[in-house]
Amino acid sequence: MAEAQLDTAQAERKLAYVNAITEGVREVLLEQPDAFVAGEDVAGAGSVFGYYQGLLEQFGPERVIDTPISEKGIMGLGIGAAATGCRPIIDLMFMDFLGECMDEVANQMAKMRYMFGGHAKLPVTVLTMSGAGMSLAAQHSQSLEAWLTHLPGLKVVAPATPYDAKGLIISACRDDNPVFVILNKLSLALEGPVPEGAYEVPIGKANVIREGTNLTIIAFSRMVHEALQAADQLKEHGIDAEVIDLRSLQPLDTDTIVASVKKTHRAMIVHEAVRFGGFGGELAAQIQELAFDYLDAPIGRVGAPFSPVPYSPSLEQSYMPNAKRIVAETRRLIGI
Amino acid sequence: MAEAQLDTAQAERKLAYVNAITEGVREVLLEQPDAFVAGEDVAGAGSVFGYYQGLLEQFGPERVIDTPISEKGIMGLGIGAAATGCRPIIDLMFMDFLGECMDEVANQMAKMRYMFGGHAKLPVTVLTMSGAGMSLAAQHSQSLEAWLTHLPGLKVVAPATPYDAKGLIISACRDDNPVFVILNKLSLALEGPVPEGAYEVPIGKANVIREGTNLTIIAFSRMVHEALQAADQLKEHGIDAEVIDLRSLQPLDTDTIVASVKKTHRAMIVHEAVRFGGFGGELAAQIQELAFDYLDAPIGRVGAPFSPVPYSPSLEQSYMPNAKRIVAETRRLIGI
Amino acid sequence: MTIQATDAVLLDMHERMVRIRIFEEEAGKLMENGKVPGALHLYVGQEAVASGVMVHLNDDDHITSTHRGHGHVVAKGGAFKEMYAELYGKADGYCKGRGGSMHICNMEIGMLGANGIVGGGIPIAMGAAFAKKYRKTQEVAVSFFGDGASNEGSFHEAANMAALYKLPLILVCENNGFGEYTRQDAHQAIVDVADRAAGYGMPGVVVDGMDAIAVYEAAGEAVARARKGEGPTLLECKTYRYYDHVGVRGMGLSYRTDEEVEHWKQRDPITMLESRLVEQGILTKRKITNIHKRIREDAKQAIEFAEKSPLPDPSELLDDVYYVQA
Amino acid sequence: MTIQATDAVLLDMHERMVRIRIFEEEAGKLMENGKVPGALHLYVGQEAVASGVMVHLNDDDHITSTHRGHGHVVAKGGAFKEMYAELYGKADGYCKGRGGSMHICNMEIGMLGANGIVGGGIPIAMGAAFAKKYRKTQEVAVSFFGDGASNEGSFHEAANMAALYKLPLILVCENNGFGEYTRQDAHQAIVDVADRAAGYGMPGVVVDGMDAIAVYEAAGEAVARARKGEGPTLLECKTYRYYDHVGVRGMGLSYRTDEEVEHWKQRDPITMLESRLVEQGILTKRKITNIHKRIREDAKQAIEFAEKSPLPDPSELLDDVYYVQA
Ligand SMILES: Cc1ncc(C[n+]2csc(CCOP(=O)(O)OP(=O)(O)O)c2C)c(N)n1
Ligand SMILES: Cc1ncc(C[n+]2csc(CCOP(=O)(O)OP(=O)(O)O)c2C)c(N)n1
Ligand SMILES: [Mg+2]
Ligand SMILES: [Mg+2]
Repeated sequence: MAEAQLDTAQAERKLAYVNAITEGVREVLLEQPDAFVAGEDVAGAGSVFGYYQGLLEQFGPERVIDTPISEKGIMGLGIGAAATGCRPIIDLMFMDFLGECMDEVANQMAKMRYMFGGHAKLPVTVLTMSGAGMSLAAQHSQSLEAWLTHLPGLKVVAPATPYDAKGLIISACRDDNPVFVILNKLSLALEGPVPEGAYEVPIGKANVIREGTNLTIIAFSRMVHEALQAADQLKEHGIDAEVIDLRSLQPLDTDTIVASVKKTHRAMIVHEAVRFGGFGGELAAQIQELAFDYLDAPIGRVGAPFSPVPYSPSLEQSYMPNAKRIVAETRRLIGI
Repeated sequence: MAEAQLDTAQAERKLAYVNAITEGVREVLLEQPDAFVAGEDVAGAGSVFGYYQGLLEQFGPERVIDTPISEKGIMGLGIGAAATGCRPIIDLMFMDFLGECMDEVANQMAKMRYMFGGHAKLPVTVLTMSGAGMSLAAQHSQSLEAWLTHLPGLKVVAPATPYDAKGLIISACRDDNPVFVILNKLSLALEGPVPEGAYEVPIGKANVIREGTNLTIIAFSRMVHEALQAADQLKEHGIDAEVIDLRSLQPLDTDTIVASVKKTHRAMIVHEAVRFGGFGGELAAQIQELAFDYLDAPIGRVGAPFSPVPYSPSLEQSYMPNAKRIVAETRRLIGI
Repeated sequence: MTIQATDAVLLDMHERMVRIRIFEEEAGKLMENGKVPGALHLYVGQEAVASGVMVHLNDDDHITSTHRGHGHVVAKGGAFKEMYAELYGKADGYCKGRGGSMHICNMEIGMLGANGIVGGGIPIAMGAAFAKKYRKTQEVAVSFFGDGASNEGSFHEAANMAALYKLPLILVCENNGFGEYTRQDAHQAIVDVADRAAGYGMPGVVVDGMDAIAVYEAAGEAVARARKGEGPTLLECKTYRYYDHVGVRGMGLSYRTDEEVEHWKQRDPITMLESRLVEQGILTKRKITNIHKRIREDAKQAIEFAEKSPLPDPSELLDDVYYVQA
Repeated sequence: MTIQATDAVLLDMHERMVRIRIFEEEAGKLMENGKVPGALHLYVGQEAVASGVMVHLNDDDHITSTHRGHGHVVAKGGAFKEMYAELYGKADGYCKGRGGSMHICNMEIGMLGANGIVGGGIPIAMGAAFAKKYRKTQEVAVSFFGDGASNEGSFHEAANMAALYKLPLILVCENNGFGEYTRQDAHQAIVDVADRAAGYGMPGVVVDGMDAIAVYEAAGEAVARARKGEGPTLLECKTYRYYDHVGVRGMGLSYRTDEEVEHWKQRDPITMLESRLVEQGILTKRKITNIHKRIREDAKQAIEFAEKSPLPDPSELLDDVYYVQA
């Protein structure tokens, strides 16, 4: 069912995001004998988030592998094995741990093919968990996609729904390039339709999930749901917002974004990461360049304020972007 | 001579960028007994770039310390020593090696004060070398400031001139926060006026180094000189460009940038880093938001294309942003 | 030439151990009852390690800790009130509610912070030890970390540098047999983490981490060595955590047997020390009961304090990102 | 139960060593004459290591290398033409001019790349070894790295994992006494890097890296062990680089004495092997001269090839960032 154009509406069965991840990985392990999962507590525990549970039993310890707490080693394992014929699925438990293996990611994984003049192929997929909201504080709550999207050689996707989580994992693992699949911890229990069997969600295609006429809200990962809520609320203020779920950050579906903004004349970008220096800057820069004459208002950006993620619920709640802030920021920028 | 408002024109003496770095560090070691320099080959060799030469002889091996090749260890040394009363100057030989110590930088150094509720002070300065142009290929030529500017808790400066190199190093080392001083390897031989003795270049203040009326070029580090050349060339096309040398990326002197763009109505951002996901995105996003009604053309961005830095001179030359590309991109955007 | 624990030291260690035990039991209850947010990694079972090491330290000796950090804070002299308040995410917490369980710290007593990054504290402690040598003090730094952390590059780099510079650092590996749910033999092919010491050129010592006196003696030698300028020691303490990796019952995985847990509880560090104290006539059973009662009461009051402490005001969200000159 | 080097093996090693020596001498000249850009880290002096290990390997055995990688590429069977072309940054280079000296590779002969990051190749070789075991082959992976690299976290993490999973990996530490300009005793407090092996649960072996036969024997055991599924070995080869850290004369620093260099040259690996070959009647002096001449001629022709090869076309700048399905 490669490149299936399954209509989400068709899929009757509902599944939680966490289980959609499991299914995606299971499909890959079923179809690709050279694929295996390696990471900290992925086998016996089935990941601390539970999304590999059952895979050890189904595929055995040779294909679902617990590793030491050695992120450089784990990432190196993925790179070396991918360069020599395997298709590793590497689990980086929390995205916050990227710092521990950023050399392997940035200087080896992303660049190897290019530095080698095209004489290497690296079909490695990294699954990692981002996001705040569980009082896990500054070192277990970050959204660091901006580090990755700045790295030629990597692909980066960030599913917002169970459907996309499964489909993007399958696409990522079938891709012959390194792909980061950024998951979101507050979304784990989120339910949505998920077809059985293998299907792909194309990497590089954004999804217009709500049509609208006079504002484009661009979001990804969990912020998509906040954007949808904001769109509902904005209706009361006479704003009919289109919502784009990017799904893929690299490659970026600039065409879909620009076409929408040319139609709506306004854009609001939302991500959970710190606003300053975040991926939203790239989006805003591209939009203003490519749709300059169409813009009726400055492009807005909603992101986290410029601080580490705080622990206390009272602070964390006011730290995280949400529908309310999207609405407020939209109203401020548009002046209504 | 704190916060000296030394006029660069006053300073007769010329010094190369590499020697200005040495002088900056020397002044700090002279004035601060708790300051020391630690890094790979900083003592015996005086750095592979030569900018610590003479310091070992002057200050002895207790204050100029060669370390093992252990970037995590070195950064940890800086953090731990800073938190307990020293004022370390840490040398990270190539900025490309950030990946080896990104956890220490992002999760410890940047966040410690905040996570500890303000009960820690980290007066640590990191000197590191960025930039391409010497055929050092993908792992020794990068400009990765965008990883750092996205991290609340860090300050980030990038001097373009010998004067600023010395002054910003002194300001950085007197600051009680972690500061990254991003140096540039192609600039090492660049000469410019440098006063004797200690002086500060304020962190967070941009420098309007060329006044102009109908375009603002915003650059930092070596690209400032390309921007100046471009400004000269643009004159022939009827464009009178103002050039801003940011000097400090975090904190960012938004006021100076926005005031200039409101005056010139056009902006062109230049950095050596990969354009996609680079710091230019943040700049463009802020400018279009804060000067929306003043813009007569889309904000342009010149940066490196989306690939690792290539080795071959023929490729590297066409990879690196330069005056010619700034001119071409300006003309394309403005339509002249 | 072992350092003998005096009666006063035994009492001191006992006090610290009971304080840790009670702090953690109450913290576990708070978590189970949904009173505190986030993730707590409880130290129960490992009390002898923190206490046996910490009795050798002064406030100007620095330690770094781990995600399982409460025990180290308590043993270093942390106050229940500010600790519970921090777990609650309250304004009176040690970190004003910004850090929580995994970042709890107290610079005044030389507690350089728990750390959410496995191995993250080790290079920092090495840096603190470097500063101590640089400033020509007699102070030492101690880094606590787990068996799992000994596989991180940060351990390796910091250990090598500590040995190279002969820093006053004690690397205390609390080998509780697991990194999360992964048993030691599934994360390293060695039995004694202390075997790694030789590869750096420092002594490696294995000690029974359930026996406070054994820890005290071994740590005493390591600390003395460090104070004398003779360099670092890797001290491995074999121990066990009674509760799950996170919280009390955690994810409910069956990665170890009840028998195994019971087996270790037979050698409970507090019970063992108390037997010794009674045997030697240093304490009576009744006095021991009173100590527990007093500390339980402390905890109760501290929890009340934490309950009443206000949540941090969102207007302060951006404070303390940077140091700002007053 | 050492593996004895046959005459054919001795000749093979000799050929590889002379090829490395001549390749590097010519490369050094090119750099001094400004013919090639960037930074070359020459391997001269260390030839016995690459050659003594590589004679045990087949094309499907993988190696990773370092910034000082030419010797490994040559010994693994790399062609002078494509190698010089790469140093020139030409289109016919192994990496089409994109990688240069520090990233030279050849996947067809199992050469997984030089690496500009010190220690960067070690986890990658471990990953290759993992794949070999996963695919149930008899192949091995070898990672070459320096004494300086043994202080990087990447060494530690990869070594631990290799031992844990009993991977067919040989960790070859070429201890040339320096990391750049820093002497070994200024970067680690140990003399033998091999002492680190015990801390991972693998054998550590020290061998005279100037003696090709000694390297051959020790590597043979390590490779045999790996092929039999008995796990990794840390093989430390004591060696020396004749030229500066970078290029021939480098920065002109006085970090070592001429006497020291001369002392090592007394035990030149090629001279020593050639004496042996002559003694044993395997080669005559004249044949040796001819071998050198032939290889020098090869180098000359390859350099001409590289000179003539076109520079890569800037229009290809963005090719190969990603794999694109044909
Ligand atoms: C760099 C990093 N990797 C992984 C984790 C997730 N994690 C938290 S605790 C833990 C286990 C640590 O084991 P150990 O060091 O033995 O300490 P213990 O929990 O047994 O006290 C892991 C893997 C982390 N916090 N940081
Ligand atoms: C991560 C990293 N840190 C530092 C460097 C700079 N550097 C290049 S070679 C080198 C010395 C390496 O020493 P060693 O591993 O002993 O290899 P040798 O040069 O002696 O062959 C250093 C520090 C680097 N390339 N990568
Ligand atoms: Mg443990
Ligand atoms: Mg060396």
